[in-house]
Amino acid sequence: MSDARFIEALDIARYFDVSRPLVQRLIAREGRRTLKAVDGVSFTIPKGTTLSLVGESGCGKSTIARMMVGLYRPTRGEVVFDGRDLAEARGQAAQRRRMQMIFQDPYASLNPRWRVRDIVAEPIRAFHIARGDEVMERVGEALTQVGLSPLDGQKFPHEFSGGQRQRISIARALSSSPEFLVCDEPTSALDVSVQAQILNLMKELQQRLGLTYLFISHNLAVVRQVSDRIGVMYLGRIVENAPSEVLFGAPRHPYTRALMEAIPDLEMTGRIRVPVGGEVPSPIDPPSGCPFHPRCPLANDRCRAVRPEMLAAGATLVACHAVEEGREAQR
Amino acid sequence: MAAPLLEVRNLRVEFPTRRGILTALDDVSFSIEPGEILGVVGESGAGKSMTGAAIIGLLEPPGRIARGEILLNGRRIDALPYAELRRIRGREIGAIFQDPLTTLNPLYSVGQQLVETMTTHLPITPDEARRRAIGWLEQVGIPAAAQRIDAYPHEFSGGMRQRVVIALALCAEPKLIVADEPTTALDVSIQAQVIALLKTLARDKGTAMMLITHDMGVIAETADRVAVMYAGRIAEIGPVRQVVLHARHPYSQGLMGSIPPLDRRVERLAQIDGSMPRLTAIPPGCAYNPRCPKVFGRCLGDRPDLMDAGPTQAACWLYDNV
Amino acid sequence: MRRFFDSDLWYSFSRNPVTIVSAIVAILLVAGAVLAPVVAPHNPFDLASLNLMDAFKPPAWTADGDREYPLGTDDQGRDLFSAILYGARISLLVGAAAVLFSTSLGVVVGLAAGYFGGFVDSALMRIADIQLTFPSILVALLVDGVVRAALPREVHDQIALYVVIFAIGISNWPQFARTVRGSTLVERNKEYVQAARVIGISSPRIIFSHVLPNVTGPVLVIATLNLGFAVLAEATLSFLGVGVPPTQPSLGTLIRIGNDFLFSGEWWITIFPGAALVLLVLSVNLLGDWLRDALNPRLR
Amino acid sequence: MFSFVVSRVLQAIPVMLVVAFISFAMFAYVGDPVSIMLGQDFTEAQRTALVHNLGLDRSFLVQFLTFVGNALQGEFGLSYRLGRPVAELIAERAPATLELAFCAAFIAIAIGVPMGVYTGLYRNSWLSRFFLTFSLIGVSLPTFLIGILLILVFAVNLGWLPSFGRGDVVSLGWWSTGFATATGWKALVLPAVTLGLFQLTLIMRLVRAEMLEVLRTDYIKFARARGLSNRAINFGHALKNTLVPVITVAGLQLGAIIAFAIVTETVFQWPGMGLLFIQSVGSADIPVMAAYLMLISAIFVTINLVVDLLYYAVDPRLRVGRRGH
Repeated sequence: MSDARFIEALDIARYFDVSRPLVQRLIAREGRRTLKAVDGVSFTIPKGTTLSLVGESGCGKSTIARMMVGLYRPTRGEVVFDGRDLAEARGQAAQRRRMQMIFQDPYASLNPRWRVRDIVAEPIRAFHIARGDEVMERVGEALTQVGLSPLDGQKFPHEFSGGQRQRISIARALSSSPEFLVCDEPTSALDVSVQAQILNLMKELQQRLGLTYLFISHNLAVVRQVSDRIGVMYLGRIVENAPSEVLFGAPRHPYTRALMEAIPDLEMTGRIRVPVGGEVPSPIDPPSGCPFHPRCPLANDRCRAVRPEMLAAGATLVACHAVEEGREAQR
Repeated sequence: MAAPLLEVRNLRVEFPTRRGILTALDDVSFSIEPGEILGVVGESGAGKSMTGAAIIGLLEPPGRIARGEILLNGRRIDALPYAELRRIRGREIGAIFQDPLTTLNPLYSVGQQLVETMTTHLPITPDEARRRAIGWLEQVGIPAAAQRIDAYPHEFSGGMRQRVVIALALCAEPKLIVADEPTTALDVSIQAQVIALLKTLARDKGTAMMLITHDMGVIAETADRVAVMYAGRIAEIGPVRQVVLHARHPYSQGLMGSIPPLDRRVERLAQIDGSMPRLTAIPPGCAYNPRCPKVFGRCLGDRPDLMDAGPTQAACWLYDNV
Repeated sequence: MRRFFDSDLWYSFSRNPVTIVSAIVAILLVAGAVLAPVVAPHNPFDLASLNLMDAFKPPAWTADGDREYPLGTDDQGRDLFSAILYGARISLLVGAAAVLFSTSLGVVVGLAAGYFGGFVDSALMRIADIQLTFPSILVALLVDGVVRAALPREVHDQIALYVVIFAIGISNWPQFARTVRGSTLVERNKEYVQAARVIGISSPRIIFSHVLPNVTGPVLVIATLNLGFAVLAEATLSFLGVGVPPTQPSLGTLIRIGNDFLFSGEWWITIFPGAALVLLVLSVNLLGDWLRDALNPRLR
Repeated sequence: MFSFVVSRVLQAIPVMLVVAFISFAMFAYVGDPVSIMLGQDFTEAQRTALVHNLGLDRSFLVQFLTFVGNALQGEFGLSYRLGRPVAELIAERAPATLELAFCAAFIAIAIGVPMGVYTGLYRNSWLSRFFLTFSLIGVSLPTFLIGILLILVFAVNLGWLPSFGRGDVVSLGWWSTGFATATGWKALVLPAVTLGLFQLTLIMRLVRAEMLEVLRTDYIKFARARGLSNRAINFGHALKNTLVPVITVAGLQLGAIIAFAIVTETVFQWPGMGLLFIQSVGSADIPVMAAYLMLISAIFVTINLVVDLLYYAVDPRLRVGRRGH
């Protein structure tokens, strides 16, 4: 299978039933309520590259992360892992060990009752990668790889700082020698100086081991440092998908522009920022047409009525009527 | 120059624990002028929130002020009896907390909470307070304020609730606001709205603000001066432009360098190795010495005080020219 | 071992005189009960050694007391001190067995409901809710009453002890189930469990190696507090005459026997077993309270 | 509001049906009602007639529905032990139990809540420590022992109060009350205190725990930062938020009082339903047990409903639901 389509999401969607109990629904005469956390998302990640998904809370980026490693099954669509359907691949240990995940909260992602060496050894044992003394040897290697000492294996998670815990989490993920890593906001719970350490480590590991990353974040500046390609998400959909430098050089979708606009300017160039108004609507009943239209300065009747499709505009894929009609340049 | 609105002198906060006394804040001194916005930055555990809590007298027990003084308009407020301290809180110093979902009492409408705050501090009738409450809600940007005043907190979104919290902090017209991570719990686009609102209101009302956050971007945009904290001490303090663009203290330099830039991709971010020491294990001398790239003999034994380092003041022996 | 003495738990224990005293009292009472056949001066159930002439002897320190019987004797001439030791043995046996029963049932149900969620969860928790509506003492009485009605008297007397254990145990499992379910829900959504699921660890293994060790704290606290409760429940049932058979008197049975002589001035037959019961339950409750506070760091 | 009440009532129905089913199962399958009712000497014809009269030859579902129908009309058959209609027996005894439970609940709440609030607010005062010690002893003392001790002191040694019975009662229609006479009140004191004491300590500990929990919340900290008075914070904010969970548990505890009355009534020979029930358990009098179970659960379900409504009144978060947020 070609490396260019190592990981593929084909129109995946995930709905959650958030209805009230039947009795209350009947009395209040309301129907079932569905939360469309992810509603039709497609992307491809070539081998050895990083795709990032950015967006605000509730946009569905973490749900996608969980679907990509099989923690959730898609309600619709298909995830393809190296040419195989993901569900099928997850059925075989030999395929399963090729994918791993790193989580956001360094305090919740390590079992507080386990010693670090057992935490890191969990995948090694589960996949029977090594036996006997070899297990601890591999644990030591994994810990060294992330900048910790093999002796740290004897300790419990609470003896480490947040950044060190995140290193342990990465060591656990690496211990089964995976090829695909899903990173769900791996640095957003960390302080900036520690964030820099982890981001550098992740880039280093990618170069050394040829890893493929799906990187989830709400922080555009972080995403810019690690990504080859970036998908901007809003209310369960990707609204713009472009190579990193193209996206930052020429953002097309009004929401992408608003997000960039919202980030405070460290260089203090005196640029006047106009924050986007309004708030993210509830994904339980999203607006008609383009979900961004209530907050969009370019919205017209078509935006209110018709949901825009992803269309190519140069190297960028963007779902916006204004871009399609060439109205966005006026701004 | 006029007397500072708030002056903190040699503040030291301690926590007695079973393994001895922990010093959470040590020798913290700074001042805030009327109408000024002072940003306080630092990583978690640096003591920035604790400084704010000490000023409004809300240190979590068993924490206590062990040394130093806090002066508001030249009057000491760190050892006031409860009844007098209570009249300062809300009336002279307002507070904004991090999580708008938990700072409002869920069982009272936002109107009730506003009216209650105003009638406690201002000589006005409940009717007048209610009229003003609607005005405040309008000022903080709540649409249809007259109707929404009787709504309960859970009927507002997170961003709207933080606006209500801001109204509550400002409604008794304090001279100083202590804002502890007011935007951290919010989404990026809402953060920008709330920061813009805070800035405008502070400017319009002439309210000074102590803005505590770990987000350098927020500080760079909002503050006049900034204090960088590390391990319970102030590492550097000075005009915001100087500290952000030309930091003097090696820690501030490292901190600024590790912030990923939005406008370009760098191959490798500047990183500070290691992590901030726990309060139980602060090294002697300069607390930053184990991580400092410019460390030299004196840093290991002597603790530097804030000293002039060009336009800013830094607690670093590199600037000891005397 | 050194880690234990260095732990916060040991520290809070060693700093708390009330807890230390109650631990000592509890250990003494439990030891006395377990070792009753060895330490008791008499065997109160050895009918041959009973002499009605010895009946109603007051405690040894009163004017009519007899050194032979430190706490006096009951209506049949049994040594009260020995009877209390043997009675505490029954009380503790029933209490501990009942707690073990409700803990096992509650933990299994709670883990299953919390981890699998959905229909399993709603069904199990609905049952627990319905049962929680009924005070446990009533459930225990009903179970006992039904068994009593369903089985012939001789059979019932033979299995009475197990019936009481079952009745008290079954009346109490929902509390465990609800707590464990709550903790399980929290743990299940933590990222270390998700990490294990990504690896493909099976659900039973995740439940037992990841979730269970992290929910034991609250279970331990409830189990301790419930031991006190179960001993009280047994005493209450026995006092009402529907508990353990009179051939194996527990503390509750002794109090019930003594109650008949309260008005005629033989107060000791009630008061000493009562005091033993209260001491036992009080020390266990104090330990449970301390354990709860020590394991809940927010209260410190 | 309407939908809330209706859904709560609808939720109560399955509970009642389950209880009815348990009662019915006890009734129909535990022991052999026919041989119990016939006694030693009977003919096969008598037996068949009785089986037919009792409806035992009909299908299971019909029997169950008949049982439920009868229960709704308060018809539970004859007591095996006393040979009188169960409904009549219970109606005779109910006033005694309800008056006792009411007084005990009043004691438990009127004293327990303020004590809990006090110990929550002033954690380290000596009075709080005293209350806490008292409450620990309270939960460690079995109800029957409290009763025995009170009898020993106030009835046997001091002779101030009666040790058993209800005193003189006055009939108001089918209801007999002890509230109308001095002996009635005197007789009520010891049992009510006995029954209330355990619940009092539970409620006190619960209120204290909740109060401490609430005092730690951010909105209390924020209320302090707003400079509200201690009174407004403690009694306006903290107490109101404490009440929300307390209402639920206090409701359950009131139910427990009626059940624990069984013990108190035994100790004081109080002529209520509990005493009737315990005598029935001893002699396997299934119809009385079944009826008592149904009645108690009906009372519990009602209490739960009232609790839910109170909850609804106190907590605005339940009141919206449909405004689209």
